[in-house]
Amino acid sequence: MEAQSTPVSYLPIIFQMIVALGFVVTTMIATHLLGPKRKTKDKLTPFESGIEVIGNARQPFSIKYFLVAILFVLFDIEVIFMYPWAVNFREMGMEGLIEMFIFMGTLLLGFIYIIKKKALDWE
Amino acid sequence: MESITNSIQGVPLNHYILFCAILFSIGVMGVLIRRNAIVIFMSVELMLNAVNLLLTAFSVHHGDASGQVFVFFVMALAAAEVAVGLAIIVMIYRNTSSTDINVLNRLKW
Amino acid sequence: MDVIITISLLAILVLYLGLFKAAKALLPVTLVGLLVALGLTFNHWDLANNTKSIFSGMLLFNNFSVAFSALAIISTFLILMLSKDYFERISANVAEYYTIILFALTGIIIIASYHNLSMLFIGIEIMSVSLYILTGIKKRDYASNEAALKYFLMGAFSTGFLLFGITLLYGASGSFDLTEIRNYVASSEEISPIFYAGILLSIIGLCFKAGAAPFHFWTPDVYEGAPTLITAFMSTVVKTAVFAAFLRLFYISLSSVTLQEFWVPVLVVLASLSLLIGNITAVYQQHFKRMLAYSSISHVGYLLFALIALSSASDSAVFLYAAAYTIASIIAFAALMVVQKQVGNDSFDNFNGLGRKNPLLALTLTISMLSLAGIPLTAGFIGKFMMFTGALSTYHTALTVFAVLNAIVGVFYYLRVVVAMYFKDAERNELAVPVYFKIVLVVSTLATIIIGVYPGFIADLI
Amino acid sequence: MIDFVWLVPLFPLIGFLIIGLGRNILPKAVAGFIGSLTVLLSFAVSIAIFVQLESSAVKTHIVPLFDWIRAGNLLVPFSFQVDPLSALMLLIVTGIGFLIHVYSTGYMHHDAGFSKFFSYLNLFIFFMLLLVLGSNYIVMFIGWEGVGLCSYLLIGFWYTNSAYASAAKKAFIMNRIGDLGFLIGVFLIFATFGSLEFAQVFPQAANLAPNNPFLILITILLFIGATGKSAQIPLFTWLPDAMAGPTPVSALIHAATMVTAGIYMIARSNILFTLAPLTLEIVAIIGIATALLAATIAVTQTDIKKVLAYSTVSQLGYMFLALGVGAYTGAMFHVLTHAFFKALLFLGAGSVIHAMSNEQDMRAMGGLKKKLPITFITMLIGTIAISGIPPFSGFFSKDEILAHTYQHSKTLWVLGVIGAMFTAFYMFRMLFLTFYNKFRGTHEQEHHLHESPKSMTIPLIVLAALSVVGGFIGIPHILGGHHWLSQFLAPVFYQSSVRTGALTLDHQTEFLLMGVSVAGAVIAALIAFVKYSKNNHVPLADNVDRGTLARLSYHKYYIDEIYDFAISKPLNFLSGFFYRVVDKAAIDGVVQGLGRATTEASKGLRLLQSGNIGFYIFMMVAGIVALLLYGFYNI
Repeated sequence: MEAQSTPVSYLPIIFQMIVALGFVVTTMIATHLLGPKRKTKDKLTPFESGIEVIGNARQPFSIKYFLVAILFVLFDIEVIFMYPWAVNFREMGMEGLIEMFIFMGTLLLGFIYIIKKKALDWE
Repeated sequence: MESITNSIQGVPLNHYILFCAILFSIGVMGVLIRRNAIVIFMSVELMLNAVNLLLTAFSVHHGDASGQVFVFFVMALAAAEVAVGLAIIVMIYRNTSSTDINVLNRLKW
Repeated sequence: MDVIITISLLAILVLYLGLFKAAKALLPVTLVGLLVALGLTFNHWDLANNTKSIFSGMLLFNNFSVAFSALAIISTFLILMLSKDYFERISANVAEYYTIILFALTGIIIIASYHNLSMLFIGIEIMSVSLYILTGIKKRDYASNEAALKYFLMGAFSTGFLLFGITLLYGASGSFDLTEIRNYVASSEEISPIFYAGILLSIIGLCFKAGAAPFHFWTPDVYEGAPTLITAFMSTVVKTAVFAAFLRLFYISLSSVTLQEFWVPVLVVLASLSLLIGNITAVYQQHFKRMLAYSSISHVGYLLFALIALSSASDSAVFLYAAAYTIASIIAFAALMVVQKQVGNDSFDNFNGLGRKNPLLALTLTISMLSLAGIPLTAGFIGKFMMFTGALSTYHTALTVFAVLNAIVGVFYYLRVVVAMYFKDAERNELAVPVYFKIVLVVSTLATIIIGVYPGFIADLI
Repeated sequence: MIDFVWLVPLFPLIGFLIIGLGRNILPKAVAGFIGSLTVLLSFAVSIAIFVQLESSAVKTHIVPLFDWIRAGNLLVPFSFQVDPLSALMLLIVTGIGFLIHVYSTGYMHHDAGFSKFFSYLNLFIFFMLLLVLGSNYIVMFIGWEGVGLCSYLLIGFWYTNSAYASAAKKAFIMNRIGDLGFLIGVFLIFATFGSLEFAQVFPQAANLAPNNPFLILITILLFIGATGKSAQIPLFTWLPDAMAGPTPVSALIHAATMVTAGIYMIARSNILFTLAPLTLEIVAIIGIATALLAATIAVTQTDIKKVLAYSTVSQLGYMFLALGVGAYTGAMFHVLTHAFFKALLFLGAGSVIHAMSNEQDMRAMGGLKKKLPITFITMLIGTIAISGIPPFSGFFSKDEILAHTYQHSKTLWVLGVIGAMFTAFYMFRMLFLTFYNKFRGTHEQEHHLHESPKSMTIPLIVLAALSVVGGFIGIPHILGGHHWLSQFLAPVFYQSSVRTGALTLDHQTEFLLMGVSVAGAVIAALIAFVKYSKNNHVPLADNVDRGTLARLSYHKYYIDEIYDFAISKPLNFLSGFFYRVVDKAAIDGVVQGLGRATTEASKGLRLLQSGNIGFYIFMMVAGIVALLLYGFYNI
């Protein structure tokens, strides 16, 4: 049942790698080339009365970013469950629709909870 | 398109298994060697992704969609784990200003 | 299925009660909800035991599931009785704690009734993720932090193995369904090596969750660091559930003779290691809680006996043992909470003279220790007895002898606290035991003795 | 009445619950009354059962209560078996138990833990009754464990004294070692016969050929269990230490009832042992060795209770000897008579200790004959009985054992007679040291001397009467008796007696044997009389070197000269050697060494738990790799 394995079989993988790596490399080179470059000394010094930068850029950032990011991931990932449902939407019919509403309703309950807990309030 | 799908099915299953096992082992090694909790956690995610890939491969091999649906579950639960895990790591960081796992060894014996 | 839905809805209800500041109602609503769920569980009781699977074969709520779900719900009920005023001392987010416990319970009921490996994974993850949170709820407490991180990192790590195992089982058999997997084993002439690897990796994953040696390293630290109430939950309900899962997978899918020849030796090694490490290490402990943690490892060893001697009697053996262990542990943890709260430290010396000042507490704790040690006329004896006879009927004589030796070591450290309570005097004040605690103590003690004297009514349940 | 046999253990259980729950409320008198009454009721029921059984044609009745454990092919009912053996034990346990309860109301009267004591005592009776009534090994095991637990609680009753508490622990640990053997034996019985019911195991066993390896293994394991509970070599050292408990406890648990559980168990399983002659041989050798070892130790002890304790160990050794030579009836006979006179002696000793304001050292006693007349007379009876002088009860039982031993092996018989002589010697030594000559205690003690209250003396008198007449139920044929006991117990031992055959000694030999053992006992008693009464010899203080002093007495008494040279000196040496080296160093050393090894292992093993997550994960991965390798090696 298994087809004969030939080097050609791996071609798609190579394609995918070329595309993935190529995209990254191309965009990086492109931005580098396309962006205007005016290197003067003044550009690199702090602006006007700005203070000298101390330390590096990896400073602790507000926990709010973390919270929002995590919440985003959580709700975002739930969307994958809609793919199989969407594919089978026709076969599942009305029942499937109701079930999806229940699913979304549960998510909504979670969302309401988050809002009530003021997790998304920026200040 | 058709020929690409056909030719990719020409890759024997063993290669997938081997590849995923190697990927999984890389994750295990990462967990073993690293001391930063976040990096360890990333290695665990690598292990999970190796499994996801294998599941998909099996799913295609058996012509059975349930393997791929399982992948969705794994991803969703991994996301939940990420949320909780990062929260725990943040909590630790606030108390000890470190994410080094070796700092935490007060509970022992 | 209605049980699972009821408990998850109950969890959401409690969550929203917390949002609307109904702090007083949280515990009563949770308890009442659990009782409703318990009633619904028994509704699934089927004398003929020919239950059909639900959710397109995802779950199978048969008598086995009913028994284990009921045990989980009852123990959660008892543990939550101890939670009055407990969470309030930790932080204001009380509702969330109840919610998460209920979510964990949902996961547990799923793994007591799964019929598809994907459900096993989902149930275990729901349970574990909830527990990671619960372990760390004391945000300022260093020990709680450390326990949470240890549990989380190692738990996530072991999840990877469980998942890999499930994947390999799927890859070999082409299905996640337990019956399908059994059919695969029965029909194929030569079982694929990846199937064997899958079995091993699943064993590893489940043994981690149960805390069997050598995957036990998280247990003592996490049990010690976690808030005591959560430790009680983890070491009783969770452990029971994992064993239900274990038994289900092995009994339905992997019980063919050729497969048993493969995995029984592995489990024999794990069981002996667990017995040895758990019992020996517990001897030296000076703190009650940590002693219980180590002893829980040894109990995993005894529970593994039921798998080693897999037969139709295994489920009632595991159930009896788990019930005995759970109830006795609840008493122990309740006593521990009283002592910890009022003395601040749980070293054995702090139990000195308790027999004189708190006779009820001391008596119930004594009976619980006797039960854990497996002294006759308590539930623990019946559990051990069934495990040992099972192992002997499959000719694991050496293992049984080893286990009985270990049981003797167990008597030694379990009686330490009894000796401290009755045979050592100390100037101490009477500890205040709240009414809720008294109810739990008395009910659990009665249950221990009733099961010990007349185990039939519970052993015949499955 | 037999169908109501469950009443027998029920009464003490009720007593335990009432006294236990109300121990802070009930006045002492009420607690004592309830405790004694419940046992009396059990005794009454036991008598009724006994009478009914005696007249009934069917000798074995099984009274099921409920199905206890059911799992797969295993069914363990919670049921009682009433047959001559258990009926006899019922009478001993409840009868002597009742007397000791009554005695305790007097003895423990001043103790703060009076009610607690009675609740434990009742609980003990309950478990002991379970032990003898159980119709399968599991119910027996429950009783077995339960009496061990009560013994532990009662030895450590005065737990404020740390030596007493550690004595309790020692007893518990040694018992557990024995229990381990017993439990594994029981499991093996299940594995071999598929059942644990006596009524199903024994007929199956009777069909097996002798020397079946499984049977030998099972019987050896059971015997290990018996050595723990009945204080035989190598697990006997807990019993002398167990004297830390109150004296009634020593009388009830450590003389009359619990320590005979091992003998009961072997007698119950007699068919298994009969078919394993190798084990029987071991039992006999261990029995006689224990009897001699304990007897030689008893000779130099100065604590009155220690003498009795070693004497108990020694007498238990005789019972095992009887079992070992196949004289099951003889063993049970000795259990019965020993229960009478040893309980009597312990209670008498308790009465002395009571009068002496808790002094137990015989060197501080002497001359108590006048002050404690009832105690003296009863103890005298007990001493004569245990020494085997006719027509007191000990004579008949000991004689039966020795006769069977003679038939089995002449060497064992010689050793047995020597042991009997020792017994007579140290018992009379104790009697003379305590009751004869002048009082050696302090003035204050002398002032306090008084005969014990009625509640204590009446049990003494009853037991003394039983010690006198108790032997008449087993008068051998050559003395014109019918040996009623042997006929009564015959159904229980039927399968064994078919195989071993009856006593085949001719009358002349039998008379000769009797004569030799009686003469030996009388001579030993006389030596004791001369040494301790006539010549007023008092054992020396602990810190004096015995060897040189023995030489001093060489010039004073001619009889003592020979005695000291031939017997006493080697004896002192042997006794000291056994006590110090065998008892204290070797056996205690091993027991404590095992405990210490476990603790050390624990200390080392816990270091694995380093607290470091990296290490944990490493160990886990190592475990996983090892497991994978092992798993695939297994395919």
